Parts: sequence; C-alpha cells; structure tokens
Amino acid sequence: MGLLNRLNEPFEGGGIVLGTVEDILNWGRAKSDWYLQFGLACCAIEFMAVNAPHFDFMRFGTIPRTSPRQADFIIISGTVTLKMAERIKRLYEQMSEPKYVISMGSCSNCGGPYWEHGYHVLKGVDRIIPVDVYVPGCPPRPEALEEGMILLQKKIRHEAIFNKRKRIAEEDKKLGLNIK
Amino acid sequence: MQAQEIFDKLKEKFNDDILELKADAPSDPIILINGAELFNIAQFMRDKEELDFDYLVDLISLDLGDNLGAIYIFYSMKHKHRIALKAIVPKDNPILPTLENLWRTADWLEREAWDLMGIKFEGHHNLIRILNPYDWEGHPLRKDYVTPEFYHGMKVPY
Amino acid sequence: MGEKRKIELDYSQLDSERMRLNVGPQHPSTHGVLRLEVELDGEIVTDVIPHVGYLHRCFEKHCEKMEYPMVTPYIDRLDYISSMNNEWPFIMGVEQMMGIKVPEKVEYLRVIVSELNRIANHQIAIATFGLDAGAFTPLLWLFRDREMILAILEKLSGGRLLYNYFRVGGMAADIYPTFKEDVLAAISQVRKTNPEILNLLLLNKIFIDRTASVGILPADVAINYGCTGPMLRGSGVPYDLRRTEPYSIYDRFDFEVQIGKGEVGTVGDCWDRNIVRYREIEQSCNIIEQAINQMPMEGDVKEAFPKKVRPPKGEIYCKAENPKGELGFYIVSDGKNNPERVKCRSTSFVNLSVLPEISKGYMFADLIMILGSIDIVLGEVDR
Amino acid sequence: MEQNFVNMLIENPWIAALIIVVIPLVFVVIYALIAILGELKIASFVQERLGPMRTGWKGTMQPVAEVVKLLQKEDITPDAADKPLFNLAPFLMFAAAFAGFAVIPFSPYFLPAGIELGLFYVFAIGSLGVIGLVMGGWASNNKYSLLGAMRSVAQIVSYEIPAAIAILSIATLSGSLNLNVISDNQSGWFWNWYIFGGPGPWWKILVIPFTLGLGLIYLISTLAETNRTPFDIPEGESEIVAGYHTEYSGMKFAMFFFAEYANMFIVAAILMLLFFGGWNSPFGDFLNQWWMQPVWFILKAFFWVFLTIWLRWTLPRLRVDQLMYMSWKVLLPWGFVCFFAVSLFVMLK
Repeated sequence: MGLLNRLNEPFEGGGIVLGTVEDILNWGRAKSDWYLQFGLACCAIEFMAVNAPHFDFMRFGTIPRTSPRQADFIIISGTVTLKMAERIKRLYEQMSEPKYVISMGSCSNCGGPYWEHGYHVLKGVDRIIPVDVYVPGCPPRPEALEEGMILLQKKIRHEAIFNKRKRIAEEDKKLGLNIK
Repeated sequence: MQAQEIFDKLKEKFNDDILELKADAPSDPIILINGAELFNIAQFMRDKEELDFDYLVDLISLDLGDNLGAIYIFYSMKHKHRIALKAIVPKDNPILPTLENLWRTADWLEREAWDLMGIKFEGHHNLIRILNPYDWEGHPLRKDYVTPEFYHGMKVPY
Repeated sequence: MGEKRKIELDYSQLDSERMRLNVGPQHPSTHGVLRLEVELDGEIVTDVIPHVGYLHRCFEKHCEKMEYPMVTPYIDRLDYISSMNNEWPFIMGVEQMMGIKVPEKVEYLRVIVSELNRIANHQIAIATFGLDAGAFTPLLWLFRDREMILAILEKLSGGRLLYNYFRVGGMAADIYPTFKEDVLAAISQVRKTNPEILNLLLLNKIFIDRTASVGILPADVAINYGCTGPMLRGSGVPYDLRRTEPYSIYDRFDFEVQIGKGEVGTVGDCWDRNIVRYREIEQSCNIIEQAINQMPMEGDVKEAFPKKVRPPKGEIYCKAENPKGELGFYIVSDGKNNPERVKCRSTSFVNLSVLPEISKGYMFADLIMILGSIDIVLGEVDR
Repeated sequence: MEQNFVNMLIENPWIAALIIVVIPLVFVVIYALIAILGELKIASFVQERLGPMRTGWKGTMQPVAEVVKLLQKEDITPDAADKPLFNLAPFLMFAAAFAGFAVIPFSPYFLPAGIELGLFYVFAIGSLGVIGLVMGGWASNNKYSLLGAMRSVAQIVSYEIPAAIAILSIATLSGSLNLNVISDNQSGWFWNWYIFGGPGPWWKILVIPFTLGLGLIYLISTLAETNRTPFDIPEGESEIVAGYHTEYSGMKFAMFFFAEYANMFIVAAILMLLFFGGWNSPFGDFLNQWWMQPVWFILKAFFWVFLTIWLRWTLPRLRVDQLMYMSWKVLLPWGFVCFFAVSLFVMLK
C-alpha cells in the first residue's frame, strides 16, 4: 500500500498521534470512494438509478471510474455466472489496495432465485472474492444500496491501518488460534 | 395463406417428406417433415413466390425422450402468414442440415440449439457453444443432464 | 515491450499489424457483460466476434422445473428493463392454451402498464446510447423522468424494476384509487420533458455527425437476420406486432407505426433507430391516453383466475411486441403443472447477431455507437 | 514594470527564487482542488443532483479527501509494463504543465521569469506534455492505453497548428512575444482587448470579426489540447475505457489528474493574456489597483475553466476523423484568413 508500508515501521506502538493520523487516513478513504463502473444484471439498472438525480449516489463522495486500477470498491450488481466468475476475480485482483466489495442483490449474495437449478450460476460471489457488505433484495431498492454504502463507509472509518498484523495476531491469541 | 394451403403446396412438391399437419387448436399449426430434406423444403419455402417466407422467427429444440426435435417457425413479411415445421431426429445421432445459408439468423439459433440440446447441424461454418463456456461438458437442456459438481474449481451446486 | 531485446531494422517487418482488442466483459459501453473480440486495422474495425453467455442464467432449465405461476418471476429477469412487456406473451400463451378470456379491465390495465414500461425502456435505451456518445447528462435526465413511471408501476405491483404483476387470468393486484390521475400526470410529464432530450441529444449537431449514416442496416439484411422492433422499423419496414397481428385489444387504439426515414443520413442508420424509439415514446403516450379514458374503473382483476394453472396437452407459440422487438415463448405442455419445455425467442439475442455484419469497415468509435443503437439487454441475450 | 514583488521584499536572490517557484506550485494545488470540486458540483447542477454533500460543509472537503485517499492507494506497476517509462510519464507530464507557469504574469508585479520569448516558451513547453502522455500510453503495455496515446498524439499535434496561428496573429497585432507586454498593451477599457481588435483607431471595427474568430479558434484548439469534451477522445470512457491512464493507480494517476487541471489553467491563462486583457480590469482604472490585478486575472481564467466544465457536461464526443476534419479543414483555413486580415490591419494601422 505505497505510503502505508513505509509508515508502518516508525509508528510502531504509537499513541494518540497515531490515532489521529489513522483517523485522517480512514476519513479520506471513507469519504472518497471511487467505484468501478461495472454492471452485471438486473441490479445494474437499479445501480444506475442510484446514480440518477432522485437518489444521487455522488452525495457520498463516490465517483465512477472505468478502470479497475483507479477504483476503490466494486459493486457486484447481479448474477455471477461461472463463465463470468473468473473475470470478476481478475477484476478484483486488478484493483489497487485498499479495495472493498459490495455484493448487491440476492444473486451475488447466495445465488438468489437461481440457487437450485442454475447449473451455470455461481451461488454467491463470496465463493471467489471477499465481500465487505451484503445488500439483500432482488433487486435491492436504491435506498438499500445507499445504506450499504453508508455501512461500508462506517467499516472503513473504523479500520485499523497500522499494526494491523499485530492486532490480528493478538486477537487470534485471545481466541486461542495459532495462525502464521 | 392458411396452414392447410401451405401444407398442400409443400405436399405437392415434396410428397413423402412432408409427413402430416397438426392443427388442433389451441396449438399452432405444425407441419411434420422428414429432417433429412429440411434444407430443400426450407429453400423452397423461402424462394417460392406464393410462400415467400423471408423471416425465420425461431428455432426450438425439444427433448422428446428417445428423440430430439427441432421446430422452425417461419413468417412472411409480404403475405403475413406463419407456419411451423417440425423435424425429429434420433438422440444418438442428432443431425440436421443447417439453414444458415438461407437465413443468417439461423447461425446463432443453431449454435444455441447445439449448445443447450446437442443437435448437430451439418454444414454450419462454426458450430461451437454460445451460451455456456467453450469447455462446458454436456447439453444442459436434455432431460438426462446431470449438473457437474465443480467447474474450474468452483463448486456448482448450492 | 517488457523484455529487453535488440531492435533490428528490417523494412519487411514494418508492415502494419492488425490489433486484436478484447472489449468486455467489463467495459463501460457493452451494456452489461457482453464480450466483443474486435480486430482493428488502426482505428478501422475489420472483424467483430461477439462472445455471449456471461449472464446465462439457465432460464429454460428453470421453466421445466417450475410450475407455471412460478415461471413469471424468471421471465421478469430476462429483459429486466421491460418486465411488464416480458410477462405478457407467456401469460397470454398459457391463457390461450387454457381457453381463459380475461376481463375487459384486465386487458386495458395490461396495455397501460406495458406501454408505460415501454416508455421507461426506450428512455433507458436512448440514455445509454447517449452515454456511448459521451453525453452523460441526458442519461441522468432520462433516469429522472423514468422515476415517475416507476412510481406508478411500484404502486401497482410492489416492485420497482421486476414486477411479477401478470397472472394467468388477471393481474396480481387491482388498481389504486388515484391511478388514473397518476398515469395522466406521468404522460404529460413525459410529453413535456421529451423535447428536452430531443434538443439536448438527438438533434445535437455532434450527435448527428456521430450517428448519421453509421451502421446502416438495409431492410433485406435486417429481415434475413431476424431483427425486429426498432431495429427493423429503423430500416423502414413497418413491422409491429401490435399492428400487423394485433393481440389483446391493440386493434382498438389509434397509433402510428414509426419507421426510419433517413432524415439526416441513410435509412437504417443509428440515428434512425433512435428517433424511432423517441417517436414510439410519443405513440405510447397516445395509446395510454386512449386506454386510460376507455378503461372500466370498476370490476375485479382476479375474476378469471383459474383454480389450478394446468394447461392441456399442446404446443403454442405466443408472441408480443416487446420494446426491443418480437418476444415469443414457445410453450410445450404435457398436461402437468410444469411446462414440458419453454423456449424463449429472445429479441436481443437475434438482434445482436447482426452486429458483425453492420459494423465492419467503420471506426472503433462507431462500433460502440452501433452496439448502443441495437439496445441489447444481456439478461435476454444470454437468458 | 519588470519587477517581482518578491525580489523587492527579499534581498537574498536564492531565497527569493525559491519563493517564486513555490508560489505557483501552491497555487496549482489549491486551484486543482477548487477545480475538482467545481467539476463535481457543476456536473451535479447540470444533472439536477446535489453532488458531494457529506464531506465537510456541503461537500467542500471532497477534493481533500480524494487527495488523502489517492496518497494511500497501492501503486501498481504492471508486470509487463516498461517500468522506467511507466514511472516517468506522469512526472514528465506534470513537470511540463508546471513549467508553463514560469512565464505566466499573474500581475505586472509577479512574473516568475520575465523572458522576452514568453509566448514562444509556453507554447513549446506545453507540447512537451504530450510526450509524457504517449510515454504513459505506450509503457502501460495495454491496448486501450496505446489507442488512447495514439489518438492524443494525432489530436494534440493537429490542434497545435490552429492554436499557433491564433497566437501568431496576436503576436503580430501586439508586436511582442512577452506576455507581460501583450497584457500591458491591452490596458484601459475592455474594448482595448485583442479579442476586440486591441487598441487602435476607430476603423479597427473592421478587424473585430477576425479577432473574434481567432479567439474562437484558439478556444476550440485549447479544448482539444487539454483533452476536454467534445474532444476527450484520448480518454473517451465509453470507447477506450480510460485511455492512456488505464493502468495508472494511486499517486501516479493523481499526477496525471493534476497535470490535466494545471494544463487547463495554463491554456486559460494564455487565452486571457492574449485575448481578454490579461490582468487588466475590464473597466479602465476602476478596480485596477496592483492588488486587484491578480484577482482579475484569476477570475478571468476561472471563467474559462468553468466554460470547459460546462461544455463537458453538455456535449457528446466527436469521432477521431471528425476531429481531424475540424482541425485541418475548418480551423486551419479560417485561421489563415483571420491571420491575413489581422496582418493587413497591422500594416495599414
């Protein structure tokens, strides 16, 4: 993560100063979220409607980017088929850290109405990429997606950037896990 | 032109290859034909002045148990009449002549029928899968199709 | 480019090379997850190979496994921009097989919701086409106008995008008290904002330069490829199922079938296809206005519901005029609760197959415009 | 006149020079933030939306958040990319854009480098940016980037010629290549601006149509040179994804972003200096004090920036061949006509 890797070392074990820096960095990441302009299926139409004047996604500071390199999060808006799954994984890998995923709609949450007989449908996008926020609905209303966005911003605001590994290790120790 | 008249016209020309006309309402009138002669019949239907079927509406593939079926729906923009042809082929050797040289729309429709039902169209220039991935196995719309467990390491069933 | 290699000047190697470009599945203007393999000679398109199937959701398999009323939600998800129009041919086919005559009110209600949805669909079609041309603002303006129609359909059915509103023998819910006023208000709003789009986008000089005489589709090629809807009408063939083979009660309404006339370029170019869509919005307003005035406000929409949806043995092909063209369902019933086979004659799938034919020899930027003018929805292409 | 207020205040020439360099840099950063916010807000206004609302008061802190975010983004260099060129390209482009500020007179008392060939220099250095752009497009090893870079070369090289003719006409009219002198020539009321024929006898009315035309030609050319709609073909989103910066992320992308906005200001400044009186007040001596002159200058330049943003959210995009047609068959011949008319006027005057 570019700058962060360099910051990691000298700030080891920092106190209040570190907290503030972390706050500012998190604030920037939460408030300026660029999403990948990418639609899959029915939900993509609602996703476009969210951008439209009535709902105005840009209020949250989101800007569409067409290149995955410049995007901060991707909205999986619709059914993920097996043919498409590998491409989505590739897109996710192409995005630059820190990156987030919103799974929009039942189809990408769990397969939706295609869960039983869909021989060509991936039952949940979380089988190939990690998901941060799940938005239920088929398709979710624009308000639901906006709530998903707010939740994602909350999540980003409370992220631990520095000493991430250390904290995770401490948590693991508490839980009695021994993961290297 | 009514279905009966079209049937008579075809019967006149192709005699034994035109099997029967099914026209019991509410079903649509369907002419059963011999699959091997499909190309000639279709060409006649397209080029004959009184028939002039210039628009291939759809190609429907069916799984009839031991056999596979293909239904072609034709429409004439000029005479505004519609008719369906049905050809039946055995499941172990499902071969029909291609119509892509008569109606270009048959290109994709036949690829779809091959992909989903496994009917081979002889003479098609590029008979590859269209909806499923190119390395997919089996023809999903057949009644005896079994969904695979894994595809490229991804679990398929829920 | 990456590895270091010695560059040797050999003039025989200086011949130009064709570039194979992969457009999609993630690309801003493939309208979903279409993938195009484009061969470019500089900027000129020499070959296009569409690869579809990235949204193949096994619709026909689901139809075989589901009971008849359970199929409608899946039909909604085919062409997800015009769900109301999609449901109609399937429901109509089942009704014809079972011999159900639906009440007058239901027929009118079906016409009204379908035409409303047709307006919404054409608005999206023009909007995304404008986006392909680089105009972002018309997209948002049209989405703004569309919300009013969605509000009506939502009040009727409960869904914003996918309605599941048609039932065999009637509708899922009756109209609400202010339905007529709402519809009339929506029409007058559409009539008011439509010319804005005409002036902002369709009659813009740059837009005309981009679209006139681009992607010309002659009428005979269009018929041979099975194109229908605005694609075919843009080429000057007045083929509209609402007029040529009137289903339901379309013979009662007075409207004009719009065809492309080549006003700014050649008949059958991208601009023609879009002006046909634009004018169909106006015609849909006329139809809705007539229908809402003739519609009986009393009566039960669930009157003709059958006890059990179980059509007799038979096969039927039932079609209707979708905003994109002729949408048909071939339903094979063997007298059970489930259909034996449902084949969807999907409009976008057939319309898309003409793309390689009409886009060769144009520039890459034109290819995007031609693709936009076809107005595909990948849910329907891949099913 | 050729004095810098910094030189007057600080005696040590080295420190003064440093301050003179830093002032435009700070200005570029602040201006870019304002322009980004303006872009978002104007777009939202045109599209009947609100735009960013949740970052600071009415979203005013949005650009700051963008910068904070872009600083932390992962810096990806694709494996197949030509790494030295890939890393150099954004800096070259920004350097080219920033170097242009050396000769921009914000006021008669602040001129970073008062060279006589200012106009020539800014035009030459402006062309350097395209090398960064091509470098980025080529080094990315991405076909979309390559297409975008190739398009932009063709575009920028073509449009430099009409722009050069417009500049040449004004140089003829003013008899100088020093931007400060050109600006000084237009002092007085707004009819002394070169867009209205410059100061001259009453029959200069005859030349006004031609100078107006030159202004229009320069405006269109600069729109193309800064890759703004309707000439945003090098990064036309619906066609070639993001054009030459498809593969760039994080800080390097931010550099491209800043360079684009800095370029916009440079061409706006040149337009104002050549045609709209530079740092002069439009109303004679009214509000023409030394402290108002930079304000006038920046206000005028911002108006042009506003205009380009407005155009961007209104017009569709041209096609490559139409773009070339516009340059070679419309702007260039008319540019020559105007140039000859202006030359004739200068000879007769």
